[in-house]
Amino acid sequence: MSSLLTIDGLTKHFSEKDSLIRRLRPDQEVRTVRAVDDVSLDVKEGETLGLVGESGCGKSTLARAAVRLIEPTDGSVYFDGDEVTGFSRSELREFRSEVQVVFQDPFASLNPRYTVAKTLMEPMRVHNIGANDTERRERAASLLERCGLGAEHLDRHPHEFSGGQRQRIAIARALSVEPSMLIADEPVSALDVSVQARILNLLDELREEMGLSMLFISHDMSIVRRVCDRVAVMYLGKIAEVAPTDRLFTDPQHPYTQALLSAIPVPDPTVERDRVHLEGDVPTPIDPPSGCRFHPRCPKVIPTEGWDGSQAAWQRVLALKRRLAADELDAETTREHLEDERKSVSDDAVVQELYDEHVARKGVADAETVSLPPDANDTVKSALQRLVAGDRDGAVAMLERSYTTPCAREEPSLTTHGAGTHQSACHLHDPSFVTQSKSQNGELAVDGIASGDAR
Amino acid sequence: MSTSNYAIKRTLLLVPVLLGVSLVTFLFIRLSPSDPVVAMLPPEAAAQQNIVNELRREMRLNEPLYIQYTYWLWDVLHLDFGYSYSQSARVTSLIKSSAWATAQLSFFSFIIGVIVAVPTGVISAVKKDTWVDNVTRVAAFGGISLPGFWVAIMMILVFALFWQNWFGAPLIPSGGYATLSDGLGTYLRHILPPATVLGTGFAALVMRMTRSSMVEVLQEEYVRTARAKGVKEKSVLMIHALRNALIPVVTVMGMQIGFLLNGAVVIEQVFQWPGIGRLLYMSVLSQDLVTVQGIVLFIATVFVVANLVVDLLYAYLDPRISYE
Amino acid sequence: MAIDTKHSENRSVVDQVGSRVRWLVAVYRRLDLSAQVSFWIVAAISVAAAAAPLITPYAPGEQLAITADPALKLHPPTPANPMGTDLYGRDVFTRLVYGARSSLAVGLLAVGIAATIGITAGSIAGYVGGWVDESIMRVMDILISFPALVLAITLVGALGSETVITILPVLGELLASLPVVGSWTSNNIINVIFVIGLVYSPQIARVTRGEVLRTSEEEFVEAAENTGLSRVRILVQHILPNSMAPVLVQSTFLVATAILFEASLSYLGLGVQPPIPTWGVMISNGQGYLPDSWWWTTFPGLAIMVTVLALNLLGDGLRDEFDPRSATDGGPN
Amino acid sequence: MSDAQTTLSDADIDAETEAAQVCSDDSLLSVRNLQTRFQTAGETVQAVDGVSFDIAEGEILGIVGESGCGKSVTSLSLMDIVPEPGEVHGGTVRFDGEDILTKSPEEKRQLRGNRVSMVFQEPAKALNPVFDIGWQVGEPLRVHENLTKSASRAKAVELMRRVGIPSPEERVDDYPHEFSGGMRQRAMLAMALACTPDLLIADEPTTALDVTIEAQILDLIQELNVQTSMSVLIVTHDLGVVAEVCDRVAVMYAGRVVEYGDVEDIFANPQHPYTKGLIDCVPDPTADEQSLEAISGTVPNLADTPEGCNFAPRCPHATDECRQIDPRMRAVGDDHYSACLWEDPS
Repeated sequence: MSSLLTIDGLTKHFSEKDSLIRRLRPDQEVRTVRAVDDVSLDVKEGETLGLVGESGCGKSTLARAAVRLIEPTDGSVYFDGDEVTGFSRSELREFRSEVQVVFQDPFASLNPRYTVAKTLMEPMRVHNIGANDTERRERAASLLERCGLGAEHLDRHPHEFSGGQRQRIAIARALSVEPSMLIADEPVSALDVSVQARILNLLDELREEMGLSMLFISHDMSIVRRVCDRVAVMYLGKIAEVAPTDRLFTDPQHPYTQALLSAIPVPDPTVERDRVHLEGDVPTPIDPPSGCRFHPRCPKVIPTEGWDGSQAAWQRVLALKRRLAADELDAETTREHLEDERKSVSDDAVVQELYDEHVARKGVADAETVSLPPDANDTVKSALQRLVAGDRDGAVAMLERSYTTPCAREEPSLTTHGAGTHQSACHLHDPSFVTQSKSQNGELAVDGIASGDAR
Repeated sequence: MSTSNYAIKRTLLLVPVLLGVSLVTFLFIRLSPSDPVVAMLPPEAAAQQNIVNELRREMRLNEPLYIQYTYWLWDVLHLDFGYSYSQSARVTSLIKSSAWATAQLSFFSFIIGVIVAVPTGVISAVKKDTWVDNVTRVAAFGGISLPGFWVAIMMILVFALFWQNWFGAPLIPSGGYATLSDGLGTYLRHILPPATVLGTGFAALVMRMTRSSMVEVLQEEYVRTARAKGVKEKSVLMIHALRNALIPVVTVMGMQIGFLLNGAVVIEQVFQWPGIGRLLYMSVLSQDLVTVQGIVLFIATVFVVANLVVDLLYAYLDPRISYE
Repeated sequence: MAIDTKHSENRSVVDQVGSRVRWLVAVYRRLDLSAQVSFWIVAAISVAAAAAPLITPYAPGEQLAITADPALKLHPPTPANPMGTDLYGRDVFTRLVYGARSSLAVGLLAVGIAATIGITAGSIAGYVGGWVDESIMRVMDILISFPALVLAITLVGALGSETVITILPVLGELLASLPVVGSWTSNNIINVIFVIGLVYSPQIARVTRGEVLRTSEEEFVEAAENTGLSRVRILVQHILPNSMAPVLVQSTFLVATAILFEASLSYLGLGVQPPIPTWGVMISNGQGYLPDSWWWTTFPGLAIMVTVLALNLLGDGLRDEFDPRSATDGGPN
Repeated sequence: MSDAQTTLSDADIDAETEAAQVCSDDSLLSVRNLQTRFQTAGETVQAVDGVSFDIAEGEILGIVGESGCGKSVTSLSLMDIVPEPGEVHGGTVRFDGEDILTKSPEEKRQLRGNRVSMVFQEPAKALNPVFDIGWQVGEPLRVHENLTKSASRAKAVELMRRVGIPSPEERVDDYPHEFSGGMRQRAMLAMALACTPDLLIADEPTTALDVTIEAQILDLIQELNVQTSMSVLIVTHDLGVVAEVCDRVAVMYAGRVVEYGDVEDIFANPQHPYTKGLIDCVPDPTADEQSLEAISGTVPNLADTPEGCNFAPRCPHATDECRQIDPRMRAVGDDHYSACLWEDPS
């Protein structure tokens, strides 16, 4: 199978609203949202490639940049051998008849003032399909029928239809220019489940019948599993893992994919799953974390050499360090709070309180209480003492010296598993990192993903 | 961006706008169809060649336009708006005394407006689509639709002229200015009638805005959250809802300062109130364009600064705004 | 065959007009009672203004004290002169009806000018964005920094006895070709129309820009880009038609405001000049003859109030109908 | 129709009988024949049309259904906070032995946020944007327990810590827009927990959240349920959420509960054709090849429901009886009720 759409090193950065006055002020940097960062992917002819990830991971931006609905910052895109990123205005217009987008919200993606006929005939007119309006109208009618509606709907307006029917009209519009590829951006996420199934079935039939290739964007792993041949998982503007669908679901290699899969609620009460608990929120793509972008939330983040505590404890130490560095801990507020509670406000009490809050996580309903290995315990406490003494930088430096993860140091590159169609970007699959961590922590290797690796 | 940064940014934005305002003010006198000097002077002064020459020199009419503007701006920045030949006084001192009269008037109308409008708006929103709401709605639109000068005339007709016929003495004077030193009663009898007329339209607009803002806020989910928390209905309305509803109302109030100034031009004329609006009107009538220029620039600056204050107040009321 | 197609096209035009009318009737039916009543009031005033000569036997400048009865000076209302006569023996009712012409013409034409400037500037600013947006909106900011009436009397004052037509001959000719208005070209009323139009254009520009920005974010615009439609067509066919409802609603309010505005200007003697009758001038002239000749000032004031109130209530009804936010009130679930 | 299909003798029962069958007297919350309608100028929408169910102490009940089925309105009706123009116009809601609906507004208010609290779908909208988090989390304590401002703030810090908001001492002064989606929902939960309620009503608590955050919030709700033995009512459209966290479930369709009972039983052995259809059209992330069966047709208009069974027009097994008789739930197993005329409609 040859590749139809090739995305090579595509990057899209948005600048936050920039203005003269902002520039006049030295303390304000223009922050860049790194929505898509150096992504390479390809969609093969006749294939459906799924693109999954949580909100804000850049999947929609990637798709829009790939077809130049927004202009990419860097990288190139090829369609059928031609470089889309180099297209002139008129070439781009021609290209629009090759790749069509089905949008997420059928209530927003149809012009409320257009009748169905007008909606369907406008793209045909732009691309000179059909000799005259009579012919185009006939084509529109047959497209509509193909998508499960009737010719009698041609003269109606979108508000007369239900969500599912509107999505059918949107699909018919996409097909009206006889494209060879569809980009479906969350095409069913705005619909009820019973309607979802019908739209997915329709897309399936059309794809088979017309030999369409498809880039299917979704946040819903269950739907992706049903629809796609291959799946790419995105996290914060980067591809974490790409694999044929069955491989991805049965043998996920990236810790993020594993967490994502384990988080989906399964509609079967008898299944008791071992859920991978992901700490924290999805960070914003402004100032993404260094190294592997997933490392602050990663349940398998590689410990420093000689770490002999549990993985959970290791994560707490890293989290404490991060919060210290981001100046999220304030000893004085904690002291005030202790005072409110009429507890001791000595420095030791404040240190203990901070320790309980950020390391042990005592009293938090959904977190386990961990204990650190003795030496780590001492270091962490003395770092907190420094913070209480007013030396935040010293506290950060102290933790930085003893506790850093290799995951934060450099970006992982995609490594191949098995037959070559399965790739993931995780340091655990990088031989140099794995030997390093395996040597001092046997538990990790078992727990780690290395077990599934073809070695 | 912190609130103080927002304030700085917003204040800096003022500079280009004020420059533009001054440029427009400068240009529409200089570019008026007739000879600017003749146009600027009242006819009796224009006839005197020495005055014309003096003005020509003062305005540096032989220099290029941008030089003229620079000199003019420089004077304006030193609060020197030139000399009024029709009133034989410095424009700055004319503005100073009449602005104080208008400020008192606006203050009273503002207070009257707010006291009436905000509570009525809230009640109207809470009783949406009942007769209370309908009555206040028509009343509000009546307030917006009344020609202020006509109401002023009718007010004088009834409370001054007719009243005198009926009871021997007028309830209100038929116009004129009084200060607090004339006694509180006299002062109020003079200032309340024009302030009420001015405040009517203002109150009507604020009331409509309060109502629609409140209606919208009452449909918000956080109001439901407050009810679900068991907050007393009075607190739901007066704390959770009103605090949010007031945010757009404050903006509208800021914009309506312009409304008050508009009204002042006409109402001051009817009530013979020696304010800035009347000064402007007299200057326009006597073709005293130097004075007109000064007043217009002054009014526009007041208006722009007032909107700045409102914007900053807005940022204070709405914690989200500074993060835009 | 060719005739057939043409016939069907004609039919479709008729259908389109029919569906427009049906739509308007449907909109009218959904209006609340006060807006419906207001609609008929506005309609009645418009018809009276247009058909003024059929409604009253007198001419607006006719001095009845000379042509009919010398007693008809400052005469109180009688069946023949239902609103009395003024100092010159002119019929107040007649002048009121002809005054409606100037009020409505000023209101509609001024808002027409404001809409032309405002919609053009606002949609370009909103759609093109960047420095174009910045510069257009800064200019609008500056214009809006002057209280409208202050700006207007200054401009009218600065223009003096010259009319805009000497400065803008093309527009003047355009106006001269209109009925009624055509005969006004040498009158100050033209200045009033232009000044009010200019003063209100930033308001329409702001609303238009906001709506265009909002609509541009809609997915159907992205979908239109995806079909390869040109940017101009996207603006004209997709964005503008979906942005106009709030602009139209606002225009209704602005017509009302412009009428009030003209009355104020005319009252101050800076607006419409004689011999064209206007309500503002009538009030101003009659003011000196209070309290005895109360009819001379009272009726024009009521006329302004009723007209403006009806327009405002109609605008409010239309806003309820077209405001997307109140249309999406949460129903069950 | 297969021979196995038999009509039940007591098919023609009414809503009261259904309530009597479904509800017991000793549960924490017992909803019987609840009716809520929305009256507008033109029409009356019967959003909740005689709903009955129970929640026992410490139990998690799920209400599941598609949009427009009346599940959210049901949850709002329980505390009588249905927005205008909606009104609860029938039925009883017995909480701890007393009918909430007949109480005075003041008594209802004292229950809300105190013994029964709620969290909503969109934490971004459900939190008031102009007050800080501490003020809002502490508010139920000021309202119901007369705590002072500073005391409620201190308590808010503890509550926020409990629901896993890091550095609560600092974040207590933040405004909602400074919180991420997951943190906002945690703050909502902290607020709901303030007065240690007996019942938590969660209306689509995770719909607006990403899947990894959804997992966190569901875990948290489950943990809180275990630790405080607080009963939970979860309203959701996601069968996965129901399967994951609920002990029992009520499936709603067009303003009615059509199937009700033990979760495992209902998923393993769904009795109502709608429940079957719903289960069949949800893709299972753990299954490989699957073809989804879609339910044909559309949800009926609640202002004008069909004669007979509401689901009959979309039901593949509907008979003439289905189009005439309006079925009500009756027991089809141990703690398993279904509102289908037929014992085995397939």
